[in-house]
Amino acid sequence: MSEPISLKLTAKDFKSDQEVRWCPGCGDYAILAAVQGFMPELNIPRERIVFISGIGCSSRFPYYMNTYGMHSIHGRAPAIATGLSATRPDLSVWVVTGDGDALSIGGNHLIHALRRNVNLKILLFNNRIYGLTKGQYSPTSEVGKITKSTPVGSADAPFNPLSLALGAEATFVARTIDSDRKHLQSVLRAAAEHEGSAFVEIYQNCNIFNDGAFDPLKEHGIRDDYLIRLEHGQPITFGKDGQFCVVHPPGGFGLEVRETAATRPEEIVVHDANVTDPAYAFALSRLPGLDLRNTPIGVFRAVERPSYENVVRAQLDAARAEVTETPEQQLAGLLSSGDTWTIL
Amino acid sequence: MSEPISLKLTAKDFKSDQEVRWCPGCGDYAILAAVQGFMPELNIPRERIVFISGIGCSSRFPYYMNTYGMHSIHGRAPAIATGLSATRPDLSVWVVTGDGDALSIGGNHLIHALRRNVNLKILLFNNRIYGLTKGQYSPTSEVGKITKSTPVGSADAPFNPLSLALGAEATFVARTIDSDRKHLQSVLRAAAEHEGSAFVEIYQNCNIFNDGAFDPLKEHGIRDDYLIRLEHGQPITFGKDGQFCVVHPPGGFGLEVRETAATRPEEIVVHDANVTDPAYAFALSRLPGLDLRNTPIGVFRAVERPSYENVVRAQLDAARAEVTETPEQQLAGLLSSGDTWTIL
Amino acid sequence: MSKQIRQLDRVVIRFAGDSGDGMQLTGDRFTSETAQLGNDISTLPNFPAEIRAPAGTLPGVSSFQVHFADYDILTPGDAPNVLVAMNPAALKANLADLPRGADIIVNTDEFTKRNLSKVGYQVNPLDDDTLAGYAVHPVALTSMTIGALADQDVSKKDAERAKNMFALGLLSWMYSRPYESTLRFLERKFARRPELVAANVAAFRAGWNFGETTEDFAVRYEVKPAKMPPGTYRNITGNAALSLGLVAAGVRSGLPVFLGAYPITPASDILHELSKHKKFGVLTMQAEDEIAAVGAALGASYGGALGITTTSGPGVALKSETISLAVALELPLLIVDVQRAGPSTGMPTKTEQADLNLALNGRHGEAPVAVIAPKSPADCFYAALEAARIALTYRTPVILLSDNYVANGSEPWLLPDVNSLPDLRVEFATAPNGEDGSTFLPYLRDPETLARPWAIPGTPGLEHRIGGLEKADKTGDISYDPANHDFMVRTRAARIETIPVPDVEVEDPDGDARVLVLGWGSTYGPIGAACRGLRQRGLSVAQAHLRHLAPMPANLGTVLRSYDRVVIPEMNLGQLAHVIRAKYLVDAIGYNQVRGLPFTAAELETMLEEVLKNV
Amino acid sequence: MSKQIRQLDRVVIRFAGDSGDGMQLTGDRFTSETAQLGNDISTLPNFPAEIRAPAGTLPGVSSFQVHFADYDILTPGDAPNVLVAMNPAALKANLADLPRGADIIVNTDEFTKRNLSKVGYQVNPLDDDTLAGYAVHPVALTSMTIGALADQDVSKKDAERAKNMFALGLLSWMYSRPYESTLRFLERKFARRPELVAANVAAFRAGWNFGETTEDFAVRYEVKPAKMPPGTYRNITGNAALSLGLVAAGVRSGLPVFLGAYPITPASDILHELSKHKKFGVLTMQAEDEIAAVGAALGASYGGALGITTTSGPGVALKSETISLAVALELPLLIVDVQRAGPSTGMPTKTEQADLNLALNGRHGEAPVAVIAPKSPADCFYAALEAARIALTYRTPVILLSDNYVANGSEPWLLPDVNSLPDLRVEFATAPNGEDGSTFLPYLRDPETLARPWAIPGTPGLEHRIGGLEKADKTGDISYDPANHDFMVRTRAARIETIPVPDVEVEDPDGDARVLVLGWGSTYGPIGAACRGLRQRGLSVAQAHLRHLAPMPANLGTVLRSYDRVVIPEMNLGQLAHVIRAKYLVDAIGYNQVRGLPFTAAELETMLEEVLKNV
Ligand SMILES: Cc1ncc(C[n+]2csc(CCOP(=O)(O)OP(=O)(O)O)c2C)c(N)n1
Ligand SMILES: Cc1ncc(C[n+]2csc(CCOP(=O)(O)OP(=O)(O)O)c2C)c(N)n1
Ligand code: SF4
Ligand code: SF4
Ligand SMILES: [Mg+2]
Ligand SMILES: [Mg+2]
Repeated sequence: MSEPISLKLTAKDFKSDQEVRWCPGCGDYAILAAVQGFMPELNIPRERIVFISGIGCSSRFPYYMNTYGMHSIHGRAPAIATGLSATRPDLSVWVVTGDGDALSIGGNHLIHALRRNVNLKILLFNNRIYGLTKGQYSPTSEVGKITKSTPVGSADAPFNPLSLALGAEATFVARTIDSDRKHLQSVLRAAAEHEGSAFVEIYQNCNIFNDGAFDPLKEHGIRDDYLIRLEHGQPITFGKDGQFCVVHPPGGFGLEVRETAATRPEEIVVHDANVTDPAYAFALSRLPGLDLRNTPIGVFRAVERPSYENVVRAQLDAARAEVTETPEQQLAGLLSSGDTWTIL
Repeated sequence: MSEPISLKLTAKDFKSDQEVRWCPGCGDYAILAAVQGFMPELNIPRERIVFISGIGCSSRFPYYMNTYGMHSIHGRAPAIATGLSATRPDLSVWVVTGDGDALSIGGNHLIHALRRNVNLKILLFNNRIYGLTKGQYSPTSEVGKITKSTPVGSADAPFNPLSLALGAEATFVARTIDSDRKHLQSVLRAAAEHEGSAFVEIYQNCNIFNDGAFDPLKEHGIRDDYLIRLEHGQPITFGKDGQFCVVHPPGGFGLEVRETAATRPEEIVVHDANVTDPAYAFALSRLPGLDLRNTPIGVFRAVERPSYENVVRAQLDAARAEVTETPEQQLAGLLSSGDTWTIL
Repeated sequence: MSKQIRQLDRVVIRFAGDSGDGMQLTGDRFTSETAQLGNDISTLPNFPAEIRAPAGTLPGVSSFQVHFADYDILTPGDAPNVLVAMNPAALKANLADLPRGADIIVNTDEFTKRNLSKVGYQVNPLDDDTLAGYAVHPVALTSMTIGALADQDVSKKDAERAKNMFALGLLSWMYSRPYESTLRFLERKFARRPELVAANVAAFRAGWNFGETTEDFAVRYEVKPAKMPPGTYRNITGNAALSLGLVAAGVRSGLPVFLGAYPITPASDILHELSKHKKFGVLTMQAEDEIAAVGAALGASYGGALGITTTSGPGVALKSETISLAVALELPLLIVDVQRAGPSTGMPTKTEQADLNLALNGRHGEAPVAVIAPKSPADCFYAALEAARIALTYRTPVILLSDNYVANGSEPWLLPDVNSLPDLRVEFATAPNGEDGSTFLPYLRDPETLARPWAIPGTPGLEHRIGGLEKADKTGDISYDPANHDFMVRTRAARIETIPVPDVEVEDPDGDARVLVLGWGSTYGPIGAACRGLRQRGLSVAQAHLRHLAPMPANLGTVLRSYDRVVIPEMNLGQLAHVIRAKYLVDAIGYNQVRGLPFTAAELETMLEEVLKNV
Repeated sequence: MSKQIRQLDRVVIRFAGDSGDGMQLTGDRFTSETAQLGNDISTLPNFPAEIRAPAGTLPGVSSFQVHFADYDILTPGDAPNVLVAMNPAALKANLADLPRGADIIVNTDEFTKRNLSKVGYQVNPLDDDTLAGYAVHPVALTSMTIGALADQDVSKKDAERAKNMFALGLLSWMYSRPYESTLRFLERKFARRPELVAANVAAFRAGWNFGETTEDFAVRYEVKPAKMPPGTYRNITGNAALSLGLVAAGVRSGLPVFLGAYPITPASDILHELSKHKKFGVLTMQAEDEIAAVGAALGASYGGALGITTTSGPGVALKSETISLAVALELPLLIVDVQRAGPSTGMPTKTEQADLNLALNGRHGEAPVAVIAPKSPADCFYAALEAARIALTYRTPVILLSDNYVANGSEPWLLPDVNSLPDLRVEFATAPNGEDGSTFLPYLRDPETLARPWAIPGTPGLEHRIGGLEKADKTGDISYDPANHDFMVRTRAARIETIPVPDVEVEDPDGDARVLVLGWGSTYGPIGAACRGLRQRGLSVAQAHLRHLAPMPANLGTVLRSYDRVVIPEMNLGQLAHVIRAKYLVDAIGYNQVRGLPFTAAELETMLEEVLKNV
C-alpha cells in the first residue's frame, strides 16, 4: 500500500459537543486532551474509530470523543469490543476502562481479550480508587488502604496490572502517566501500531478521592529520580542525571536498581520490548516499590502474534474462497443436505 | 500447641456412599483416590473439611468425599469458598475446579482469591477440554485445537495457568499429575501446610474427549525425559539418568534446559520455592514447550503472606477486644448514637 | 420362509441400552429408514446426565424413541409398543413406561448375574413373572453378532460393538424398512476403516436374516406412507432447524451472522452446528462465559451484524444485565434459550418451560423485550427467522424460548423454497436525519416501527455515542429529565407492545367447543394429540397455541373471552397462565407438571375430559 | 430589635447550591436542629449524578429538602415554601417546583454575568420579572460571610466556604431553631483545625444576626413540636436504618453477620455503614463483583453466618444465577436491592420501583424467594429484621426491595427497646435425623416451616453434600426422578407460599370507602398524605400497603374484593398491579409514573379524586 493521503484532522475534530463533566482537576482531562491530540496521527477517518468503555468516571470518555462510541456496562467493554472488532476488522477499536472496571468486575474479560490478542487498544485509567461510586478501594489500592468501605484498612494485596496482563499472555503491555502528554502519546502511538491487544496502564490522579497517589512521579525535582523511562534498544538508566541504572544481578531473576557510577556499562540492562519470553517484561513489572520508586513507564513488551480477528477472518475467508453459488443457492443446498426424501 | 492426637482416619473414611460416575478410565478417579488417601494425613476431623466445586466433570468431586461439600455453580466456587473461609477460619476449605470452570467462566474469582490469599486449597483438574459439555476446547487447549465448537481449529492462545496465577500475586503455585499418586500427594501436603491460597494445577486425562493429552508425561521410558521434578533446595536435574538440567543463561530472564554432562554444577539452578520475587517461578512456568517437553511438576512457589482471613479476623478481634457490654447493650448504644432527642 | 405381514397405522419403538451401546445412532438410523419410506415421524432421545456413567448402571441408560405412522402425528408417542433393551439396566429403567402387551426384545447375553445385581435384580426378570403380560423376545444379540462376524477381519471388541447394527437389522426387518440409506451411511461413517464397514453391514444383515428365519418373530409389520404434502423432506431436530434458521436469517438479511456462545446443555449443539457454516460468513466465538458471549454479540450488532447468543436458563440469568443494556441501546439482538429443568443446575438433560418468567421479566428496571417460542422441531427454523425479523426491524433484543424437548426431538420437515422465506433486509442509516439536514439524531424513531436508526461505525458523518444511561428523546444525549425518562420508558414499552404479530388461530373443527386449551412452545404436540383424541371420541375442544409471548396477538383477549373455560397446560407452575390472567382477567386454569418430561397426550386427554365434564 | 413571630403548622425548605457548596451538610444540620425541637420531619436529598460536575452548571446542582411540622407528616413535601438558592444554577434548577408566593433567598454574589450565562440566563432573573409572584430575599451571602470572617485566621477560600453556615444561621433564626447541636457538630467536625471551628461558628452567628437585624426579614416563624409518642428519637435515613437493622439481626440471632457487597449507587452506604461495626462481629467484604459478593454471602450462610449482599438493580440481575442456587440449597440469604431508575445504567441517582418483576421472577426455572419492601426510612430497620427472620426461619433467600427515595430520605425514628425486637435465634442441626438414628437427611423438612435442617460444617456426624442439581426428597442425593422433581418444585413453591405473614391492614377511618389505594414500598408516604388530604376534604378512601410481596398476606384477596375499585400507584409501569390482577382477578388499575422521582401527594390526591368521582 502506498502512503495514505493525510486526512488533515486536528485535535479539535475529535472533540464532541458534550460538556466534559469530570471534577475540576481530575487527571482524566489531561488524558482526554492527550488522546484527542494524538488521534489525528492515526490518519484514520473519525467514523472508523470507536471508543468503548465500561462504567466509572474514566468510562465517560467516549462521550467526549467525536468518533463512534459506546458507554456500556460495568466491566464488559472488552467483551463488547471483541464482538465488534471480530466482525469489523476495518475499525480502530479502543477500550477505555478504570482500575475497578477492568480489574475488579471486568477482570475475566480483560484477561481473555489479552490471551486472544483481540485487536483492541485498552486504556486502563488507574487511579487506584473507585471514583464514580465515591471512593471505595480498588484492586490496585495498596494494602491497608483506608476508604469508605475499609475504615480500618483493606486486607487484600493489590494486583499489579502489568504482571497480571503478562500472566495472561498479553502481547503488548505498557504504562504511562496522565501528567506527561508527550510520553502518553508516544505510548498510544506504539499501541496503535501493534497488531492485537495493546494493554496500556495510565496512572491517573483522582483529586477527590485519592489525591496525589502518583505525586512522586509527577513532582519536579523528584519525578526523574522515581521514573524509569523505557526506550527500546537503550540501556535503562534514569535519574535527573542518569545516576541510576537497572541491572540484572547474575543468578537472580529479578531486576535491581544501582548507581550508574558504580556499575559497568555492560551490566546495565538494555531494554528490549520484543523478547518473546514474557519473563523479562514480568521482571520489569515487579521493579517499583510501594513508594513508587523505580517505576518504569513506556512499552514493556511488544511481541508479534496474529490477532484473533486475523485468525478467525482467515478461517472465514478460506471457507468462502470455494464458494461460487449465490447465498440463496448455498442455503438451498444446506437445507437439503443429509438424508432427504421426496413426496410427489 | 502440643502434637495433636492422631485421629486414626483412613482413606476409606473419606469415601462417601455415592457411586462414582466418571467415565471408566477418567483421570479423575486417580485424583480422587489420591486425595482420599492423603486426607488422613491432615489429621483434621472430617466434619471440619469442606470441598467446594463449580460445575464440570471434575466438579462432581465433592459428592464422593465423605466430608462437608458443595457442588455449586459454574465458575463460582472460589467466591463461595471465600465467604465460607472468611467466616469459618476453623475449617479446611478445598476448591475443586476444572480448566473451564476456573479459567473460563470463573477466571475473575480465581485471580481475586489468589491476590487476597484466601485460605483455600484450589485443585484445578486440567484436562484441556470441556468434559461435561462433551468436548469443546477450553482456555488451556492448544492453539488450532479441533473440537466440536472449533471444527477448523481454535484461534486463541491458551492460558498458562501457572503464569496467570503468578501474575495474580499467588503465594503458592504448584503442578502435579493424575497418574503419579505419590507426587500428587506430596503437592497436596505442601498445599495444606501453606497459609493462604494454594493453587495446584493437576494434569488430568479425559479419555473420552482429549485422550492422551499428557501421555508423554506418563509413559514409561519417555516421562522421565519430559518431566522436571522440582525439589526445594535441590539443583534442577532430570531425565532417566539425570542427564538434563535447568540453567539460567546469564543476561537472560528465562530458563533453559542443558545436558548435565556439559554443564558446570554451579550453573545448575537450585530450586527455591520461597523466593519472594515471583519472577523466578514465572520463568519456571514458561519452561515447557508445546510438546510438553521440560514440564516442571512440584511446588513452584510458596511464600509467606498473611491470609485474607487472618487479616480480617484480626481486624474483627481488635474491634471486639474493647467490647465489654453484652451484644444487646452494644446494640442499644449503637441505635442511640448520634443526635437524639427525647419526648416525654 | 415368508412370514405373515400385518398392517399397522402407527408404531412407537424405544431403543434402550447402555451409553456405550450406540442407541442414539441406532435410533437415528431407524428414523432415517422410516423417513425414506414416507411415514410421518416424531422422535425423542433421552440421554443420561453423565458423560459415561458406569457401564450397566441405571444412570448410564440411553434411549431413543421413535414414533411413526401412516398419518400425521404430533408427538413421539406416549408409550412404546416395542422396547429394545440391550441390558438389564435398559429393561429396568424403561419397563414402567410400557403398556401391557408391548413387545420387548432383550439382549439375553447381558443378563448376567453381575449385570443383574448392578441394577438390583435379585432374580433374572426373564425368569420370573416380572415380564408377564408382555411379548418377550429373548435374543442373544451379542453372541449372535460375534458369531456372525467370526470370519471378519475385526477384533472381538469391534465385533461386539456392532451388536446395535444387529438390533437395527432385526427391527428393520420387523417393520419392513428400506435399508439402503443405512448401508450408505455405514460406508460414509467408517470410510477410513473398510473392515468396520464390512463388519457393521454384516451385523445388520445378520439381524435382518435372523428376523426372517427365527420362529420367534412370526409376524412382520408394515406401516404405509403417510399422506403428506408433496415436496422434499428431511428429518430434523429442533436444534438443527434452529441453527439453519439462523443461517437463513443471515442469508435473507444480507448481514453477517455473529454467534457469541458459551457451551451449555442443551444449547451447545447450535454452537457446534453454526461453527460449521463459515462459508456463509457465519462467525462463531466460544466466549469465556455467558456475559462475554452476549456482550460480544451486542458488540457485533452494534457493528452491523446479526448478533446472536445461544444458551440455557443459567446463561440467560447471567446475560440479564447485558440484555438490559441492549434494551437501552435499542439494537437488534437474538437470545436463544434452550430451556432445561431448573432451578439452578436442576436436571440439565431434561426439559421444562420454566424460563418464561425470566424471559418476560428477568431484568432490572422496565426493560421489555420480544419473546417467541417454537412449537415443534421443524418450527424452530421459522421461529428463528421470525425472531431475527423482529430483532432487525424493531431494533430490539428478542428471546427465543426453545426447550430440550423440541431441541433434541425430530420430525420430518418439508424443505421450504429458499426464495419464499421472509425478506429480512434492513437499511442502515447513511445520512443525517435532523431537521437541519446536518445533525444526526440516533434516537429519532421511525414513526411506524418506533425503531431508531441503525447507524453503524464506519458511516461518515453519523458519529455518535450511545450508552446505558437514560437518553434524551431524539438526540440520545444523557438526560436526567423526569419527563423524558417517563416518556422513554413508555416508548420502549410501546415499541414492543405495538409490534404487529399474527393473530392467534383457533383450531375448533366442530365449531361448538366451550373449552379452549391454550399452550405455548413445545407442548403443541401433546396438546394437539390430546385434542384429536377427544374429538375422535366425539368431544369438542378448541386449541390455540401462542408463538408470540411478547407482544401477544391482538385478538387473544377476544379469543379467550369467547370460551367458558380456558385451560393452560405448561411444564412449569403456571407462568403463562399468570400472564394471561393479569392481562385479560380471564380465569384461566393451569395444568402443570414439572417432571422434566413432555406431557403425554393421554394424560392431557384425561385431564381435558374432566374439564369438559365440568363446564 | 425583636421581630414579629408567626406560628406555622408546617414548612418545606429546600437548600440548593452547587455540589461544592455543602448543601447536604447544611440540610442535615437544619434537620438535626429541627429534630431537637420535636417537630416531625421528612427529608429528601437530591444529588447530581456526577461526582463534581463543573461548578455553577445545572447538572452540578445539589439540593436538600426538609419538611417539618407540628403534626406527623408522611413526605418531604411536594413543593418548597422556601428555596435557598446559592447560585443561578440552583435557582434555575428548582424554580419550577416552587408554588407562587414562596420565599426565595438568593445569594446575589453568585449572580455574576459568567454564572448567569453558564445556565443560559440572558438577563439576570433578579432583575426581570422571572421571579414575579415570589417573595425574593436577595442576600450577599458570600461577601457577608467573608466580611464577617475578616478578622479570623483563615484563608479567603476557607472563609468563602463557610457561606453555607451563614445561610444555616439565617434559616435557623428565621425558623427559631435551637442551634447548640450545630455548634457542637462544628467542633467535632473540625476538631483538628480549631480555626475552622471558629470561622464556621462565626459565619453561623453572622447569618443568625443578619436575620435578627435586617429589615428584609420582618417576620420570624415558629413551628411547634409535634405530638409524638414519648421516647427517644433520632433522625435516620433509610440506608442507615437498614444497616442498623442488619446489625440488630446479627445480635438478635446470635449469628455472625457477613456482608458481601460490590459498591453501587445507591446501596454503597450500607456497605460503608456495616464496615464500621466490626465490634459486633460484622464482617464486610468488598468483592470483585456482584456475583462474587452474593457467592461469598452464600458461602458464609452455608457456614452458619447470616449471609447478606447489598446492591441495586444491575447487581441483582448479575446475582440471579446464584440466588437460584441458594433456592436449590435452601439456605438463608438476604439480598438487599436499593432500587434506582433503569433499565441498564438508567439514572443511577434517581428512584424507581421497577425491580419488583426481577425480584419475583428474575431467575431461571421455578425459583421462588420471599420479597419484602420497607415503606419509609425508619421502617427499613424493621424490614431488615423481618427479612432476616424469614431467611433464617424458612432457610430461603429473601429479597428486600428498598429504593433511592427511602434510602436517602430521612425521618424521626422512635428508638425501640432492644429487648423487644424479635428473637431470631435459630437451631443448627446437631444430630442425625433419620429414622434409623444414624443417618442424616439434609432435605428432611420441618413439617411446619418446610425448612430443611441447617447443618453447618464442623458438626460431627452430619457430613453431607449439597448442590444445584435436583435433589431427592429427604436424602438430598442427586435425583433425576420425574416425580421427585415435580414434588421438589412444588415443595419449594409451597415453602414460600405458606410462610405466615401478617394480614394487610386497611386504613379506612370513615369506614365507608369504596375505593382502595394499594401500594408497596416507598410510595407509602405520598399515598398516605394524599388519602389524608382527601379525607380532610370529606372524601372517603381506604389505604392498604403491602410490606410482603411474596408471599402476599392471606387476607389480601378478601380485602381487594371488598372495594368497588382498587388503584395501585407505582413508580413503574404497573408491576404490582400485574401480580394482583393475576392472583386475585381483580380489575386493579395502575397509576404509574416513571420519572425518577417520588409521587407528590398532590398529584395522587388529584388522581384519586378523579377515581372517586367515577365509582
Ligand atoms: C453492575 C454494576 N456494579 C456496580 C456499579 C457501580 N460502579 C460504577 S463505576 C464503579 C467503579 C468505578 O471505579 P473505576 O473503574 O476505577 O473507575 P473510576 O471511577 O475510578 O474512573 C462501580 C463500582 C455499576 N455501575 N454496575
Ligand atoms: C452458567 C453455566 N454455563 C455453562 C454451563 C455448562 N458447563 C458445565 S461444565 C462446563 C465446562 C466444563 O469444563 P471444565 O471446567 O474443564 O470441567 P471438566 O468437565 O473438563 O472436568 C460447562 C461449559 C453451566 N453448567 N453453567
Ligand atoms: S471522582 Fe476522581 S476520577 Fe472521578 S472525576 Fe472526580 S477526580 Fe476524576
Ligand atoms: S468426559 Fe472426560 S473428564 Fe469427563 S468423566 Fe469422562 S473422561 Fe472424565
Ligand atoms: Mg478507578
Ligand atoms: Mg476440563
